[in-house]
Amino acid sequence: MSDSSAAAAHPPGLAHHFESYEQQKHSSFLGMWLFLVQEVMFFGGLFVVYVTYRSLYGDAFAAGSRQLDVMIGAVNTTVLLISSFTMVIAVTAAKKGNRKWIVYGLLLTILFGGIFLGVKYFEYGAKWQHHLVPGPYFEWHGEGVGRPVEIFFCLYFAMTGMHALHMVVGIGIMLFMLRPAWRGKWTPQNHNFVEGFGLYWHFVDIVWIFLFPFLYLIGLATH
Amino acid sequence: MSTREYDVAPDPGLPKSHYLNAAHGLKSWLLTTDHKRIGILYLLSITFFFLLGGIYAIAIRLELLTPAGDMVQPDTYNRLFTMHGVLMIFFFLIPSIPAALGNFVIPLMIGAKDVAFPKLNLASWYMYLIGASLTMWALFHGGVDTGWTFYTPFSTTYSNTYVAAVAVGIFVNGFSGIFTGINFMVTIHRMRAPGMTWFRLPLFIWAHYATSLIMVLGTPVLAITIVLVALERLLKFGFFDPALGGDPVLFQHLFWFYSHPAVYIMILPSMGVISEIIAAFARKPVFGYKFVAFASMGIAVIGFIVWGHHLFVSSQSLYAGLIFSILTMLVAVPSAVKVFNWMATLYRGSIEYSTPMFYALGFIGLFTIGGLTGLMLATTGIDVHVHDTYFVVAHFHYIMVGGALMGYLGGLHYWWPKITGRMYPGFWSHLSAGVIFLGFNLTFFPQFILGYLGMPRRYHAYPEEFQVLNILSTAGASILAVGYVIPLVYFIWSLKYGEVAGKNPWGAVGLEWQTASPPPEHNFEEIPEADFEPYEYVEGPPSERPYRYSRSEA
Amino acid sequence: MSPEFSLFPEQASTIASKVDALYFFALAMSAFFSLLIAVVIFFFFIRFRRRHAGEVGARAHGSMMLEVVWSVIPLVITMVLFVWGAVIFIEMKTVPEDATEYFATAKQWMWKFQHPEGQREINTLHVPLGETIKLTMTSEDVIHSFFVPAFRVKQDVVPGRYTTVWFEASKTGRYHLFCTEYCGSHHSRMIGWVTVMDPDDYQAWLAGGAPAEAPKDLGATLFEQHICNTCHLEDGSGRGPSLVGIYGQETRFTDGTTGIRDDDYLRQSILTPASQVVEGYLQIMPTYQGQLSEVSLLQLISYVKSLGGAPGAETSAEASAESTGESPE
Amino acid sequence: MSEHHSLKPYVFVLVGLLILTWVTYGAALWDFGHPWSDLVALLIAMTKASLVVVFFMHVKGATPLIKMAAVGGFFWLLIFGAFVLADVLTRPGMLEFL
Ligand code: HEA
Ligand code: HEA
Ligand code: HEC
Ligand code: CUA
Ligand SMILES: [Cu+2]
Repeated sequence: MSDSSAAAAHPPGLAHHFESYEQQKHSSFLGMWLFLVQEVMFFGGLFVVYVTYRSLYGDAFAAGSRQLDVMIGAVNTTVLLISSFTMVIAVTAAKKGNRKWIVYGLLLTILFGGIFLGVKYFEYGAKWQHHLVPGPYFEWHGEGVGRPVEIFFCLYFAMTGMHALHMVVGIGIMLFMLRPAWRGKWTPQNHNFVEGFGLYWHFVDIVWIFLFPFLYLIGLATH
Repeated sequence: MSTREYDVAPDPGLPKSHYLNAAHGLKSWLLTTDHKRIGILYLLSITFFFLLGGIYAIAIRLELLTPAGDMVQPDTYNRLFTMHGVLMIFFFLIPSIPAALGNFVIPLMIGAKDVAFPKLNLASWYMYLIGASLTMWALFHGGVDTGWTFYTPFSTTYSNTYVAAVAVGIFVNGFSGIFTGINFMVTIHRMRAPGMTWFRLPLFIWAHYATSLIMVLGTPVLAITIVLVALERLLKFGFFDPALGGDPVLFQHLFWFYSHPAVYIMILPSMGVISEIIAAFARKPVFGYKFVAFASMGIAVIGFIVWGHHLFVSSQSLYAGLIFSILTMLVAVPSAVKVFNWMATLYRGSIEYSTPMFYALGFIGLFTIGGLTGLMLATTGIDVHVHDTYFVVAHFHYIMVGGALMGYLGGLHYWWPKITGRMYPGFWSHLSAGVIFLGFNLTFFPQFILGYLGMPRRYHAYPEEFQVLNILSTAGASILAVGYVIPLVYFIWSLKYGEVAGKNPWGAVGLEWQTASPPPEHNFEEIPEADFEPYEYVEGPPSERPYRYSRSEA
Repeated sequence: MSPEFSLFPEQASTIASKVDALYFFALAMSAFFSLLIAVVIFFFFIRFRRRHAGEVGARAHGSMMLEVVWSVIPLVITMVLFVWGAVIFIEMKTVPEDATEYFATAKQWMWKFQHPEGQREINTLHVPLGETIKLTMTSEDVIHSFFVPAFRVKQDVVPGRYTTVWFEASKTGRYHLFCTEYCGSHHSRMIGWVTVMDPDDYQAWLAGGAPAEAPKDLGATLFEQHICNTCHLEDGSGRGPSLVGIYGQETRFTDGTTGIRDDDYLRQSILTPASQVVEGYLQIMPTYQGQLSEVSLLQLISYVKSLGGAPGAETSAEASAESTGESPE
Repeated sequence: MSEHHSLKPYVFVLVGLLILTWVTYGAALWDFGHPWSDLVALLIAMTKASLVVVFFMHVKGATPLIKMAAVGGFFWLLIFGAFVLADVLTRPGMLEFL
């Protein structure tokens, strides 16, 4: 984040156009939060589509939902929540300037994120085998008609896919963070990047907190 | 005629070192993080797309000269108006004022060295470029024929043009807007110079704050909607095609949730420009400053909950139609507040006849007509008849060309001396403003009549009884084209031959006028302090006018 | 044949003059404000031009009173527009009970109409003067829009659902019919005519056409062909519910929700029966998706409607029932 | 932002989140009827999300501006959804679902 040209008069880690660490910190947090607001609306579009079709095709969505394995979903939710916690470890360590624990925190988060994605990978594979991937391969033999159930799976893949994509990006960024973290780039004065990234990771977690009941649980009570 | 008689102490020449000559070479431009240079990059890009979109418009008008569809094939015509709309909206008007002029002057106006995230700013231009390239790629392969609104299931199932490529192009370009919006909001919150309180901000800044809000809250919805369209098109995911179980009207909700607020992305910055120009050339604080400022915010907020007025006849429920109608009406109030406050600002002003001022007056008149006809469209009982006719086409060109584009040109003429350090010729600029005004009205006024007569839009051929009015419209468009070419020429001319402008050729109040023209690389020699109220014009001969706020000049 | 150049569209329906009255009001209001603003600006522009170089404007910062005035006036005017517009809009969207039902299916790039008496037409529609006509419309492909400028009515025609539009022609003549929702290559050729005839001429025209069966009778045939009658017995003793008298009535589904049996519901019941299963029945009805054309569907539905139901529902059935001597209900 | 960097409060939050995950699972087994089951699930999800936002994302103790941003996004989404549903649920034959 340093700008070489104007760095002369400026303390390290403070970009040339900022007057103080304080200003830089507030700016980067506000920027990050606005980015997350943007993300809320982005996923929000999907949620609105979901809510619309859920109100149009209630039974079919329940039927589609029953095709998902609730246990896997619940375990994965747990894994993801734990990864949020390990992210907190990294951020707290960054505040203290404890570079060892920043790295451990990140590694743990990568680990749990990876487990989550691994499980998702097998879930997707199973859907493929059962012909539940929308499109020409889709086949529906359960109760209800195929079309609305297919829409459920369209949404299932769009929503979880978009979520997984965000996790892949997040894990990628964390891998890049390991080296600077180990080298002690982030200090108690300046660790905006770690904290900002933490916000991102927690946001991705929040998305899943909604996806889990919407996709996995809605069919449990009926039948 | 020189309009600058009061500029008593003309600078001997351009400042020795400024942002344009601070570094040289193509790389220094392509990798710049200087908001002023990025503004220039945007300026060049949007000008290109405006001309391209304009050429499409000319082709449309030529085809419509005769009732028979005799100039181009129907499919070609459909691509013409689609590409015209897509280029003009997404690649010209939405980025026009914010990304080009806003980028340049916002940090100057609030006394900052740069925007909060300079690299993000550059990234936004590259996003724009990538998006534009994808669209151009589709264009070279024949373009798209869905209309700029991409209604499903036509766009997802029936069109056999490069819908997905343009969709991805608009998707990527959307992030350019989001980045700009985030950048502006943080900049305005966090980068203000000492003393620059919220109610000392120029109204241009307020307008951009409101605009950025829309960009951040609205654009992502368009992005995800486009992803769904692409998924449906490429993988047969049935989100919107009824044959796949989807709901086509849902697409319209999602699309207009962004695209209606987007029209305020186009007009609010223009309104900001108008406030600046009117204050500067009437030498008077903007009347009802706070009301004008809050009107911007009001328009942005209310503007988000009126999108259903595009769906009155779409089979949206009657109940929803009525809700959207009444909410749409409410937007008229803050808009009216602005117009009336501008008029009150002129009252007892000291009005200078200058090119930016002519554009500003043109804006007020044409925006009013566009806005009032917008109200007719918002009136459900009338909209049923005129929906998707030329009445709508006339409405939005009045606002977008007569309003937003005039505001953009006004702003360009207003800040051109700041951007380049040079003036443009007075005579030619007055002339072109007049030609544009006349040509514009001749082009689009007949379309109101056509629309009420019932001529549907997006028609390649039309019944004969509509021809007379169409001829008028085409004639107007050719005058309009001439009007747009004139500034193109004299702006380029002025880069080399224009009179040196000096710091503050208009004698305007505002931090951006307190630094050299063109400004130095880091905007100000020393951090300015804003210890003055907005638009504080003080009596006195210009040479000894006590600009209390300008430390360096005092 | 082609109408003369004019600046104002003909009024040929009962609603047209109401729309025009509102339009003129809005127009006058707009013209007033546009002119007012233009004149005032011009006046200020001349009156307050700069007299000498150092001059500045008066230091007026605002006036609460003025702000209130020029907020309230537009608010009031727009509310008048809203209410007046809404009254007309609601009238346009509420089909009168005595309307005769015609059918329209749109496809790229043509209009297909069917009269209650069975006549079919393409791109032209003949209607009798003074009768309230309800068009039930659907599309076979993309969205189209039914627009007759002289009637001031317009309604999108959406695939996968039924939309309706109604009008009562008030003047005989031939009026343009346009498709106003962009629908692909020949959108601009998807135009036709609505011919309004004196009722007597209309009868003569009907008689002159090829004898045709009414949609509901065609529907009755389809009902047998597609073995609907094996499950849906009139007395309700079959595996499916009786369809007699159900139209427009409320029903409960197995998931506890309820719904009104309107056209869209019937269509959904036939195409995707499992999406809403009627309480007390098993989900055994097969889907007819892909087996019935939009036209056949309309006929089946009009047959089901002819079996009676909520008041106002079977109007078209009643009208035609008289001629066949069959009594609804 | 609070200056004592103890992990203890975060452990409590994590435990709370995990408990709520299984609570929502349990609640889903129970049929509250339409649309209540959905609303219960939504309510629990919102509680969980708030926990994450308030504690993990440090909105507790953040500037008012950040608080507004945090709430604003979700609020705007709510408006979006509400107005789309204003159409979908009031189409003929739909109101009965309410
Ligand atoms: C910059 C762009 C822009 C702006 C600012 C607006 C502003 C408005 N628009 Fe427009 N509109 C478009 C661009 C824009 N529009 C486009 C592109 C389309 C077509 C899209 C497509 O289908 O392709 C469209 C379509 C459109 C429709 C749908 C028409 C249809 O398809 O059937 C409607 C309907 O309500 C509408 C209404 C309005 C209203 C009420 C405003 C209001 O904001 C206007 C408010 C302003 C004023 C009211 C004037 C100022 C007030 C006074 C001078 C005071 C006097 C006032 C009173 C006494 C009331 N617009
Ligand atoms: C910012 C937005 C914007 C702008 C500026 C314009 C500008 C113009 N528009 Fe556009 N228009 C739209 C946005 C815009 N339009 C949209 C959104 C649609 C709807 C699309 C859809 O239905 O999907 C539309 C549709 C539309 C139609 C309706 C088509 C149809 O429905 O069938 C028409 C018809 O007259 C039209 C005309 C014009 C004209 C004459 C101009 C003129 O103002 C243009 C003037 C500019 C020029 C003439 C360029 C001048 C320069 C040159 C000529 C350069 C010469 C070249 C070189 C030297 C290389 N437009
Ligand atoms: C195999 C038996 C079977 C056949 C064949 C069948 N149906 Fe049905 N139908 C049912 C059953 C059972 C129900 C109630 C459960 C449900 O709603 O799915 C039903 C429900 C309906 C309903 C909704 C009734 C209500 O009370 O709301 C309609 C309308 C309908 N069918 C029309 C038809 C038509 C038209 C056909 C032929 C094209 C047809 N059905 C063929 C068994 C059948
Ligand atoms: Cu059919 Cu346009
Ligand atoms: Cu709009």
